Amino acid sequence: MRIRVRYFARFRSLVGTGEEELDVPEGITVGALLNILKERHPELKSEVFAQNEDADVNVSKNGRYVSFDEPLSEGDIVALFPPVSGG
Amino acid sequence: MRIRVRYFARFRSLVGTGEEELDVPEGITVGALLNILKERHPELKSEVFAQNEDADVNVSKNGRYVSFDEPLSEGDIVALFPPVSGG
Amino acid sequence: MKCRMMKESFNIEKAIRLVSSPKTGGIVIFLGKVRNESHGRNVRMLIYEAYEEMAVAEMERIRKEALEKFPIEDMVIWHRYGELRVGEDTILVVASGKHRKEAFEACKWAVDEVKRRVPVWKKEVTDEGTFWIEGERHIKAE
Amino acid sequence: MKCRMMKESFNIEKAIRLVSSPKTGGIVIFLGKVRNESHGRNVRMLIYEAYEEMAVAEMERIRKEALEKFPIEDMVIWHRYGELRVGEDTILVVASGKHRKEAFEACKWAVDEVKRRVPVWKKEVTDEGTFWIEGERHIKAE
Repeated sequence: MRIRVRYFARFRSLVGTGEEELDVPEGITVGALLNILKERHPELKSEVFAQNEDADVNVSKNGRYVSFDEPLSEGDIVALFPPVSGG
Repeated sequence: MRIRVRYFARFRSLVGTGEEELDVPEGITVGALLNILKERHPELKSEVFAQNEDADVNVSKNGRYVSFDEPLSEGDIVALFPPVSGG
Repeated sequence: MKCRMMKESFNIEKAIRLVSSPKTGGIVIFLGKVRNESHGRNVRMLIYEAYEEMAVAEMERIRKEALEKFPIEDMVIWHRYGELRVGEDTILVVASGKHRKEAFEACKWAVDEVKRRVPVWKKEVTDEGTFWIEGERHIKAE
Repeated sequence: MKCRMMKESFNIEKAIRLVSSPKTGGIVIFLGKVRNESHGRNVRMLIYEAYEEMAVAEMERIRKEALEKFPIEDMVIWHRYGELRVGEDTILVVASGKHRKEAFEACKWAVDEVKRRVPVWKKEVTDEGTFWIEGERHIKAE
């Protein structure tokens, strides 16, 4: 199935693009997608992709925060971004 | 000595004036002045003139809150008013 | 003028400029308004009476105390008096700081102090008559 | 529009009108500004990047949660993005209530939530170079 991945802020600079389309296995989870993305973009390897206080990645699916075990479907938009700093 | 007494809000309505001048004994305290004012204006008698939570009088001298044992001097302006309700 | 009693409505942008500097990171504002209900009564209008000279002096003391008590940058305290209709502004307290925490605390503290100390009295004109408000008490006015 | 990402500066009077009703007794406003100093560095400018669609959706969720969590009347959350100079406004949160207590609490809570959840990132352009701000971390940008 085909999904879209978006990168923001420093991740966009690291990866060198703000958006890409990817073919991924049916029903893949966010966590599995992150592993694929680390292989595809070695510059992401040093980033701590975890779900705890030390994590420096946030993931959203279709504009909502999701956990790493969230399954994906055809056409989903997944965004990867660092801890936020608005305000 | 001569002092000025000012009344505000409901006390002004009770007494019927916003201001009066009075001759009082040299060095009189605020507390003693209040007794004089209660004699002079019987309509003030039912007001609780005390320095506690139940009090319904505030007293200022020359624009600052003072306690009942504050001594007065020639030309002082004493104001009597109910608990405030600004904001 | 950072502490004022006034009849005219507030210019909030101006109050913000009065407390802003290049060091300012956060500004907290409290704006009071006349609301249409008080203790179950339908309010038509408020009439604020003030001991004006003392009110301004007391607001200046509150401002000075706030600047000593909290690590804020500056503060404005304005209060209106006279006849104010439902929806009109009554009080404005603006606190600026490098960070938001102290600005929130100082603003809240100053509003409480104004309500406790500044010699201003509210008369509520309601459908059931006119009442003097004295602290927590409501007393029917003639 | 009660939740917005915008380039232009805030019209605070308009934001106040958006949350005001005849029931409103108190309005608490937080206004963030670009300040000239950050962690000892002299700041020249901030560049805010946003995931705009999600940012607006997240602000709408925060507003909805605030209206459920606190007995307030209404709330506005606006955030700017793009290049902002020292002294310019960055964020505006306005909470209206019958009483001030809940308006203070809701405003403070919403500002904290925006800073924690809304996908907006700050790049600080300082005398010592440009830094991405990620939560508490500062990372030198190329």
